[in-house]
Amino acid sequence: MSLTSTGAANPFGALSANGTESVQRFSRSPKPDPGDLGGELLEVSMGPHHPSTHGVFRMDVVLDGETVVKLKPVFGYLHRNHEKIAENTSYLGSMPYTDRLDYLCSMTNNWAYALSVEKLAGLQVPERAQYIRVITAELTRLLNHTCLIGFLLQDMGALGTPMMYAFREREKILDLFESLSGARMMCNYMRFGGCRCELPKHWLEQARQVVEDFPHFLDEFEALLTGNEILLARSQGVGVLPKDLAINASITGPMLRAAGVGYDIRKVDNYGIYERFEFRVPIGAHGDVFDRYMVRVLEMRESLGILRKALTDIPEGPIMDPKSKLRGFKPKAGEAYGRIEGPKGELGFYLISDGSANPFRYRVRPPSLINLTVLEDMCLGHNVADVVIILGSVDIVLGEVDR
Amino acid sequence: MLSLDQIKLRIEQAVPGARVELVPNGALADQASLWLDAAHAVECARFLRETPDLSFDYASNVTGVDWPDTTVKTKVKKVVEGQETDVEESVVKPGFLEAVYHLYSMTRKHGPLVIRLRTANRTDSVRLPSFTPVWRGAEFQEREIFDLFGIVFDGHPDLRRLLMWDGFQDHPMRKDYVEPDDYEYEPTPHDEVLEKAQSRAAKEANA
Amino acid sequence: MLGTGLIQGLMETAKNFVGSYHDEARLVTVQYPEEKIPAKENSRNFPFLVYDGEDPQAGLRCVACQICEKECPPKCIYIVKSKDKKPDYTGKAQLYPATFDIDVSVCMSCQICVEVCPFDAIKMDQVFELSTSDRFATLLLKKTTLAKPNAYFHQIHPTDAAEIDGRLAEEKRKAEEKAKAAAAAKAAAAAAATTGTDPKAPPVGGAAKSPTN
Amino acid sequence: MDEGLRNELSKAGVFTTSLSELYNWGQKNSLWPLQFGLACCAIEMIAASMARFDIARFGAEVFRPSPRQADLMIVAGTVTKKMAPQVVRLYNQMPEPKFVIAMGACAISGGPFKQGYNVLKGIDRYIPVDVHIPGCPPRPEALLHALMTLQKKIEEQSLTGINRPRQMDPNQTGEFPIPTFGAHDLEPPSNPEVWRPIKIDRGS
Repeated sequence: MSLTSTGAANPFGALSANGTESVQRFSRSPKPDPGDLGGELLEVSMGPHHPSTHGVFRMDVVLDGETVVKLKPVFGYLHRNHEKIAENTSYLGSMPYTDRLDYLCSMTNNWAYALSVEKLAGLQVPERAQYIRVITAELTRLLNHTCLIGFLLQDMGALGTPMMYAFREREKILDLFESLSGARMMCNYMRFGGCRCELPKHWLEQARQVVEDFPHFLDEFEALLTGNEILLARSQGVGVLPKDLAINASITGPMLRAAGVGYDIRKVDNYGIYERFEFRVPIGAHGDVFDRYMVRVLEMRESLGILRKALTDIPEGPIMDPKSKLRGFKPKAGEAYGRIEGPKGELGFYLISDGSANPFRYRVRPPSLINLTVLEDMCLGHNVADVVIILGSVDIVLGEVDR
Repeated sequence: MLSLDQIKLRIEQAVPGARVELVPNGALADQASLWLDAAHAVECARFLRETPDLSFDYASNVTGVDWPDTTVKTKVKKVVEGQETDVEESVVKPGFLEAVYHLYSMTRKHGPLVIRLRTANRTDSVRLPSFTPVWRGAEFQEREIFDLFGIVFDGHPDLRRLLMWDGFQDHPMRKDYVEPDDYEYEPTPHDEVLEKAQSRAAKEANA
Repeated sequence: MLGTGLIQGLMETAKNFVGSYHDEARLVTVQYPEEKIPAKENSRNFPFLVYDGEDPQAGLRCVACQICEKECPPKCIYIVKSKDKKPDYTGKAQLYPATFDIDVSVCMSCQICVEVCPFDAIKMDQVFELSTSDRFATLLLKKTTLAKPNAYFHQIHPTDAAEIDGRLAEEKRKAEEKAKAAAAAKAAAAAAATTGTDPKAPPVGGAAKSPTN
Repeated sequence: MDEGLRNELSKAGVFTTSLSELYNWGQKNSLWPLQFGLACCAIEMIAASMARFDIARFGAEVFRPSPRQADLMIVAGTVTKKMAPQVVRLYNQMPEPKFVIAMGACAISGGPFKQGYNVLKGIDRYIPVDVHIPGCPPRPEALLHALMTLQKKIEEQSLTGINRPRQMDPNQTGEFPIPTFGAHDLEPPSNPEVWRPIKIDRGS
């Protein structure tokens, strides 16, 4: 496990305070080949109602004893026709639907969509709104990663405890979102060319307080988990994703970085105002489930740094581009693809406008769906119990996988 | 990154016989796209991925677009019964299906390069070469296009419906798709739904 | 040493367990329904219609312009315009909604209706205790249930309400001044003409009477 | 036994109850939900079971992974047409007495996604729903409120007579036909036994 930064400004840095360099490695001794026992292959349909698949996801698994020899994901159990509905509604009308894509991270979904429409219509986002966007997006990243780790540990058999702690922390961030946007989960906060409403009184102080307390929680969380031998033994060497395959299969987000590729769209595209923040990009060395867990923990620590800076630097000023219109918004004909680094990977929106009030083509590039491309490759040869963990470490949300 | 014209030239030099066209973009000039002809598309794609200074190793977004038939009305002067009059003539421009690929480079960190493939029409000739052998990231997305738009990708290792069930027969993302009528209870009907609800009510009244 | 990580983790859970009896930060359970999380000022759930004055129907700010109906993403609003008109807060004769239904079994609480409303007539409520066993009878909210007084709006969104009241009062004042000026001009014109018509004829504006008022 | 006598007895430390009250009391306080999340609302359902809202205070924290051990199905999220047969099958597999809470707009009516071609316009087209919670997603407190509504409903049920619950009626089964995948839609698109929408006149 190493922590590097792809940005030239950031030197090679040491790991987090909890020093994951010292984490012991468990090696999995290869299972002795039992020889041909003459048994038959067993076909198991895991899901769509399965307690440990995150939602209504189904895998058709072929097992030889307990070993996976074939695995085909089956999608569509939450295919809600988001794209078709969006093509029949106005640009603004799709904004609340984006909340419901990856329903843990509504703020980043909003941002990705707003970014694409801003590219399409040539809108400029004022400074203050950019800061608000960064703050909400990084809070969303904290929220997503804590919950994911809770779910992952739930999948590993740690019933309840890590998830309880994760959700306790999540509620604090949700309270911030609710006092800002009015809703806990479905914020519908960003608009083309800015944000919907001004920060409420004392919001910044509350946010600072949450950010101040968060490292304490993260330390506790890591004390509970990172050194835990059961977690190490179950996650190290499991679900290894080679670097080349990760690139070729268009894997993005923490999963790609855990495989050892330093590609973070916040650094590459410098969208928003991310060039103003110094943060490092954690990169895994083994590409296994443990690295994916660790990359997320380290990413949270980097996000906290961004948040601290953004919460002090945020200027006063307008939060909407005066050119943007709420009603009768008709961008000129053309197309645009905008993408951001969502907590799960590259979230992109591809829009084709024909000059009318509704988009002609509206497409979401769902990171969780594409990250599942390599699920079979990662699971082959592992026990069926490991499949659940590997799936958990991919971090999928079905609302986004199936849309 | 090289400009699109340069890339176009490079492709034409490297892949003999390949036809490449520049498709302008009205909204965002730096996201204009290259149209590749289907016959040489896979070769071009390999070239784009493997040339070191291009190295588009990452197919980010793959999607379909349905361009339905359009009627273009033009005024034509015609001699009708010995008199020259303006007659409106409508010409049907045949529609087509399109697969759009957004390529980036992870090693060189540039992009996007937008490439498009087009089918001949929307009905019987809907085959395109699959890019899954070049970029595996296209696997599920091409399956999705097959499911929702009905483009058949030659060379795809596992071309099945992705989202809808196997016995489903329509391609719902096409613009002319008609969804099943299940608007029995519609307290707030609008536009199309209102029409549907009304026709249903009329049917029930007649029955 | 093998096992130290486990012991460390168990100590962490023990700390949390003990803390959950005395530590404020770990005592997070809200004893709903006896105790409720105080609603945030921006919280939103379902829309309601604001009315001024005493009469819920006569005082409705809604003028049935149907913008919210058109912009509502899931199309859960249904409005029928009235045939007659009644004066609004500035005294101008306006249409009013004969029917105004919101299907809360479809509503996605996105607040777009509130944003697009040019009359500040529709606002977001904070009531969420609407669970019911009869979907058809209770989840289609009618105009009568939707109408809530401005005082209630002040209670749940004080900042917003105060700002809107100020703006409306300003508009009303301007409208009245304008009406007065118009009346004065008319009276002057009438006096100048001295054609013998009744000078006490009602001035334009603010005179339309409707039976509901 | 009349109410007055019972009060007198309880003052004297003698508690009396009827069989049906005891039955209902037991049932309402140990509603074990099926661990069954479909979409966004499932996250709020999980949040309701976590420390802050703590559904355990209502005796409903034992989320069972198997339908055979569950009394309550919380349909939390959008039911798509592809998922609907599975939902009905899970419901059929639950033993009586069983209850259904339709949580959120999508489960009630298809909600914001009702215009979608793959979205079922309400789970009550195939299975009977006891409590509906509007909201998108409903707050965790709203789920708790729905649970209380359901408890009240159970409390009030009489075990005999015409309104007795389904499991007390030997002529009724708790199983409903499972729809199949058709070429364009589910077949049948709804179960007329369960789905009885009212007519609303919207003129022309």
